[in-house]
Amino acid sequence: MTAVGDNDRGLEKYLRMQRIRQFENKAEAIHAQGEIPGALHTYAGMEASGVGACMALRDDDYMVGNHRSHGHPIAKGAMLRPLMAELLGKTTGICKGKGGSMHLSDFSMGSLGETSIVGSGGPVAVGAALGAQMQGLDRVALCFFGDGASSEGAIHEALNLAAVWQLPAIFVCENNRFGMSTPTSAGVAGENVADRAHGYGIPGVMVDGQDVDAVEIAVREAVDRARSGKGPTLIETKTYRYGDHAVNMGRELTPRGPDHEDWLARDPIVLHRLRLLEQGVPPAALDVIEAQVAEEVDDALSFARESAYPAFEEAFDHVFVDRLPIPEDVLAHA
Amino acid sequence: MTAVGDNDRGLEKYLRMQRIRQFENKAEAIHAQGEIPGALHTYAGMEASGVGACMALRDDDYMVGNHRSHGHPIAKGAMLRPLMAELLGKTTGICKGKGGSMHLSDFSMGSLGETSIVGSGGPVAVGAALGAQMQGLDRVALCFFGDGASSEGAIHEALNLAAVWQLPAIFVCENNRFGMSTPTSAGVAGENVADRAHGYGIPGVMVDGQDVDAVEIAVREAVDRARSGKGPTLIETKTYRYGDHAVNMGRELTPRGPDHEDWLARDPIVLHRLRLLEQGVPPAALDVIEAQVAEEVDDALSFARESAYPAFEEAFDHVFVDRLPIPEDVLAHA
Amino acid sequence: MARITYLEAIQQAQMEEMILDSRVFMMGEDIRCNVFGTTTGFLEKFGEARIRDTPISENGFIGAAGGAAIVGMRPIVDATISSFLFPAMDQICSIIAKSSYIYGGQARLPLVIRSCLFYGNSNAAQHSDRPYPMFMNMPGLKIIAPSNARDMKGLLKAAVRSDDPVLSFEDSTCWTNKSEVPDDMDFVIPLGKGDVKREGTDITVIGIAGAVNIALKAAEQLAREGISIEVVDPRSLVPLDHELILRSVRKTGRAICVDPAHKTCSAASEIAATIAEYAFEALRAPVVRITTPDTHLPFSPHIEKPLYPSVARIVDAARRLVGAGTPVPA
Amino acid sequence: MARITYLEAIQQAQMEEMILDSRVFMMGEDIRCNVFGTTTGFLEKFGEARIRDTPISENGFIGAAGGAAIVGMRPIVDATISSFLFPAMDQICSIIAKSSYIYGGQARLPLVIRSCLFYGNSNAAQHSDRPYPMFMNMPGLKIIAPSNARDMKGLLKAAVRSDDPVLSFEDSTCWTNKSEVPDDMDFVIPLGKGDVKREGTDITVIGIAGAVNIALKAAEQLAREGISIEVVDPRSLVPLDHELILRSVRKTGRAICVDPAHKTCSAASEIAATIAEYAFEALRAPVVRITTPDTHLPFSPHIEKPLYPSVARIVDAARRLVGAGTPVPA
Ligand SMILES: Cc1ncc(C[n+]2csc(CCOP(=O)(O)OP(=O)(O)O)c2C)c(N)n1
Ligand SMILES: Cc1ncc(C[n+]2csc(CCOP(=O)(O)OP(=O)(O)O)c2C)c(N)n1
Ligand SMILES: [Mg+2]
Ligand SMILES: [Mg+2]
Repeated sequence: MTAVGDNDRGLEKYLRMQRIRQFENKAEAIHAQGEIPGALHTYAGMEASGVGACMALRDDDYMVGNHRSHGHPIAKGAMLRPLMAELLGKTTGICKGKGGSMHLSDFSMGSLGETSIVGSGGPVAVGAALGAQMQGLDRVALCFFGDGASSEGAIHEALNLAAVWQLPAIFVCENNRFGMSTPTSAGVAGENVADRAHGYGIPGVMVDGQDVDAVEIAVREAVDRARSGKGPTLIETKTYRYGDHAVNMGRELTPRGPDHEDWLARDPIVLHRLRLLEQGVPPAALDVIEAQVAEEVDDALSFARESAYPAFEEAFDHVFVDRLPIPEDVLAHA
Repeated sequence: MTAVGDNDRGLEKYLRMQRIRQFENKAEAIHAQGEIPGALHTYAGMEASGVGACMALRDDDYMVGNHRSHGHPIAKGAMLRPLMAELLGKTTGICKGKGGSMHLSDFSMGSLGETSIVGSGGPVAVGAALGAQMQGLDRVALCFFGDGASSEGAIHEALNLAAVWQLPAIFVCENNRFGMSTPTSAGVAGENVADRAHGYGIPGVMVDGQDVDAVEIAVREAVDRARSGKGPTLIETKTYRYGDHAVNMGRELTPRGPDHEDWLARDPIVLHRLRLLEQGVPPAALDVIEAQVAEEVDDALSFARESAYPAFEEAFDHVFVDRLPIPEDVLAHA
Repeated sequence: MARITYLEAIQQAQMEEMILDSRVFMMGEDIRCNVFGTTTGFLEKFGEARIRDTPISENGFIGAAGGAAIVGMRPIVDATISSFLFPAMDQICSIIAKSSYIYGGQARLPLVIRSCLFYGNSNAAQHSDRPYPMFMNMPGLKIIAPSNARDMKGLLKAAVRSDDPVLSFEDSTCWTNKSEVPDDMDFVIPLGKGDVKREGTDITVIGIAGAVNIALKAAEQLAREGISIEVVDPRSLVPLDHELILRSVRKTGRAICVDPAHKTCSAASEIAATIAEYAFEALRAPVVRITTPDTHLPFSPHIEKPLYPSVARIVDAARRLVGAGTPVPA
Repeated sequence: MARITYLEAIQQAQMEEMILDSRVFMMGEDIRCNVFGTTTGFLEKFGEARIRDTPISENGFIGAAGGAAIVGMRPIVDATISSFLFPAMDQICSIIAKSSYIYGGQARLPLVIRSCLFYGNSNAAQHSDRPYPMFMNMPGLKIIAPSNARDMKGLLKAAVRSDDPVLSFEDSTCWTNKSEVPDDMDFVIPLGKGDVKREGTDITVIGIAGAVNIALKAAEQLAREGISIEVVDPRSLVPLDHELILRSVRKTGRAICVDPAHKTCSAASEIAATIAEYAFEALRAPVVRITTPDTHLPFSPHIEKPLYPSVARIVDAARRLVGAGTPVPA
């Protein structure tokens, strides 16, 4: 594996963060115009957390995420077309139009679900880590969850289980300072979520979630531990979400604190760009990436727009492996 | 409040521990003969944990317990007749024959349920503490749970909630080294359950669970904190259960370790007796207590035996405040 | 009397009961910021102690509501979306439903757990559950599922005053619907009393929650074809007003049960079984269920929306039933 | 063929499938110590990796089974007593039932969640649940509830081989009952196929789980009175063998649904509704349900035992139905 500071990796991180940001900017705009149904929870401001973490993973490692689901698959390397098509509810979507914005999960990238029930990804990641261990594969499973989610029993049970069984699991708590309208301090007892690690006898690490390299380094250490059989790690990325809990809701739910401007000033993409420039990357290289991503996003949107909606019968697929029989009276009026 | 070492209190502790031990010895014997239906989970070996903790409570403080439910109410001061009658399934039982051995809960003693779903008492205790706080009462709520129960999400959520809201709650984890057949180390990650406290920003305390005075001192400190608005405490009583997970099962489930004899050698009642004698209590005073308790137990059993079984209609009481209508065909064959 | 929405009715019911009884308080995730509009003005009026934002711990805080109720409080829990009851299932089923019973009546648990049925708007399977039938199978829980603002207010107030635990399932398809609602602080609708929402003679259509409104539209359309529909709204699912349902079916001789829940073991199934068991002699045609089929709800609106009960499906079924019916025997 | 108990059948089914497929493994609380006797010899044979004792974290380890299944394992979870499924409800309903759907078929979840129906023996309300009807209302879960050793073995093996998640509800009243069971490693009974346990002409009695055996006893007794009972055992609750049930009712014209679950929204209700909807034309009498009433289960055996379906209740209902029946039309 190449070093964190390596130019190519630096550019790859920049690319993925740009993808997330531009993909979501586009999504937010067309959502405002009603082209995307349902709610849209954006990841803007948190790109370094997802990209830093996923860059520490191999392609065949597993990842589980949550309702704020756009960033994770892109961070893991997913292509944009099926993601955008999913947002538009098309049959070419990554979930064939069944999942939508809260569930952009690309299993071909090791993604095992972006689940919108808060905290529910924890046990799934534990199971994936267990599976990998039992199969003698040296894969790891990484679970993203929010500060708010840390209060769910499912996360506790997952941490305890992974620690008791010394599984190759990495728990990444993306502490973006709020769960919906609730400040972390009102939902989470104790100073830091990472402090919980001690009680399970596993390492707990805090990291600047706006610094993509720092996140990568922290997660890579955890990945190394996990891969070498030393068990799970709990990492807390201190980050911030720019958008409201979900966007285009008509009113703001999140009570911003006095630190709001400080957070905006530490934009993870700007910070990384500055670092790359410092490291001697020519600005043009970064501009090229941005332009390339803009094209990817446009292409993804065109693809999505041109794609068909699912046929009604598809609503009856995937409940079970065999398609369900379709009730006649329902079919008659579909 | 009088001091821990005070003679009267010392005798009261002895009395309550004797009550538990003798009550259960009797129960175990008649259970073996089929007089008590269902499973019987005994508390023998753990008497100092329950009695020490409850002696730090006021009569009007609340307490929630678990399936190992005989010790807690007796420790809190409950009388034996309704408890024994409950074991026999009589209508004079503390739960009118609805609860049985796993649910000996005497609400008149501040007991709010001995719940046999592992971990489920945590949220109830939190609610009682919340209620007390909102009502401006200075009551506290104490929750007994096992080492095994600490792995349940419910306990995590309860701890976090109590800590976020700074509620007058005391969590007493009775670590008796096993959950059914599973050694604590195989179910609970980390060295000690009490170590979990740090992650919630609350005090975590370990105490010798065979020393009734030590338990009382530790719990009293937590009670004082709670009562004065300083929030919850997590206390771990290191203790041991003598019986198998449940008694009279025909075979042993618990894999005893090399420390088994050491634990038996530190019987909490014997230890307390020795201390009282050292403190100058005449042996006769203790013998009187033992004899008195033996009478109480006999009396409770006679009472229970002479009591009636519930009328069939009672099966339809207490689902709701108003008795349910009884289906005719069921009544016809009852 | 004022014309208000279903959401406003919830707000009013809670506001009034909190004014009337200081033991009533609310808790839930993000209730202070009033996400759906049912706590407008509450924080200002009642303060932080009685309007409590909770951590995201449904099992924890719903169980805590149970504990608070046991010691004499009367909590209203806003669990927001019904799907979030699953994490709390243990406290609901093992503690809240059973504590009064298992301790022989020593405990009472006067609490209300509110949650909305958040289906029909591209929220995908994990947010679109309508799980009231599951809870109907668990004794010890009263259940309301009102279809309009007036019923919502009256039933929710009754729920808050009840000494039994009550689950309130609030159909989001009704949220903005308005009706005339009494201002009387003591206007309550007793739990367990259904309502005939429209009288008719040919077919009884029993609607659950928002399906009542679809049934009413279908009845309108069918009336123009000369088919007379009686629309019965049980309003409470537990207790269920068997008598009202059976009386209507005994009159019409035909029944259609319309329920947004999944078909298998739905409220519709329960009502159909009740009719087949206790009004059999009056039946002139099969008891039909119109429900959401046993598939999950997809995100894509084009395939989601046709899955729910619709006017067209009811109209079709009604025509079929009347056609199939043997002539009325006098 | 060998005569073995229901518990031995579970043991055999698991043993064989674990031998045949190295992806199959087991986890649960205290399974190594073999509390109920369904894992006799497993630890020795398969080792600690494949026979995993878990912490007491039902939501955690059942969800982990889901995760392991997604990555290609085939877990069998022993959740011991059905009441302990409540803490795991979220992982079962939100993840295990829905993941295949919500991700558009990218995931498969081949896993089995076993739990026993632990009623009838003074274990009180918190340990006596029979919650399969709740899960029947949640799409995405297959459900078996066998009534004898042969079915148990064949269905459990099919469940382990299924690529869909399956819940196995194991009736503790059947545990020690014996029947002849094939030794063939490939003996499976397909999910969704019911079985006529006894042929008859006057009344169809559909039994759920252990109620099948009660129905058979009642049939015996009724035969002596000249009433001929056909006993149908659906065996799988999802998918439910509608065809078999309807065929039988179309023959007999009468139906009694016997179910140890609580009445409201029970499997009995679902079957009764199905009959009233699709076999109405054949019905000659009300569709009767014999279930546990909607009360909790008390500890005291004297008041617990009469609450369950019994031979006497079936016999009474059958007599009533035949008396009430209009004469057979040819
Ligand atoms: C079990 C459950 N409870 C509540 C919700 C509603 N909800 C969705 S996101 C959210 C806040 C989550 O906060 P956090 O975990 O910090 O993630 P963030 O949104 O901040 O990224 C809530 C309460 C849910 N989806 N699932
Ligand atoms: C939710 C739940 N899961 C499993 C059980 C079965 N069970 C009863 S007691 C017990 C062990 C509990 O261990 P611990 O909490 O340490 O208490 P102890 O019995 O040791 O006092 C188990 C697994 C249960 N009653 N509830
Ligand atoms: Mg957050
Ligand atoms: Mg223990």
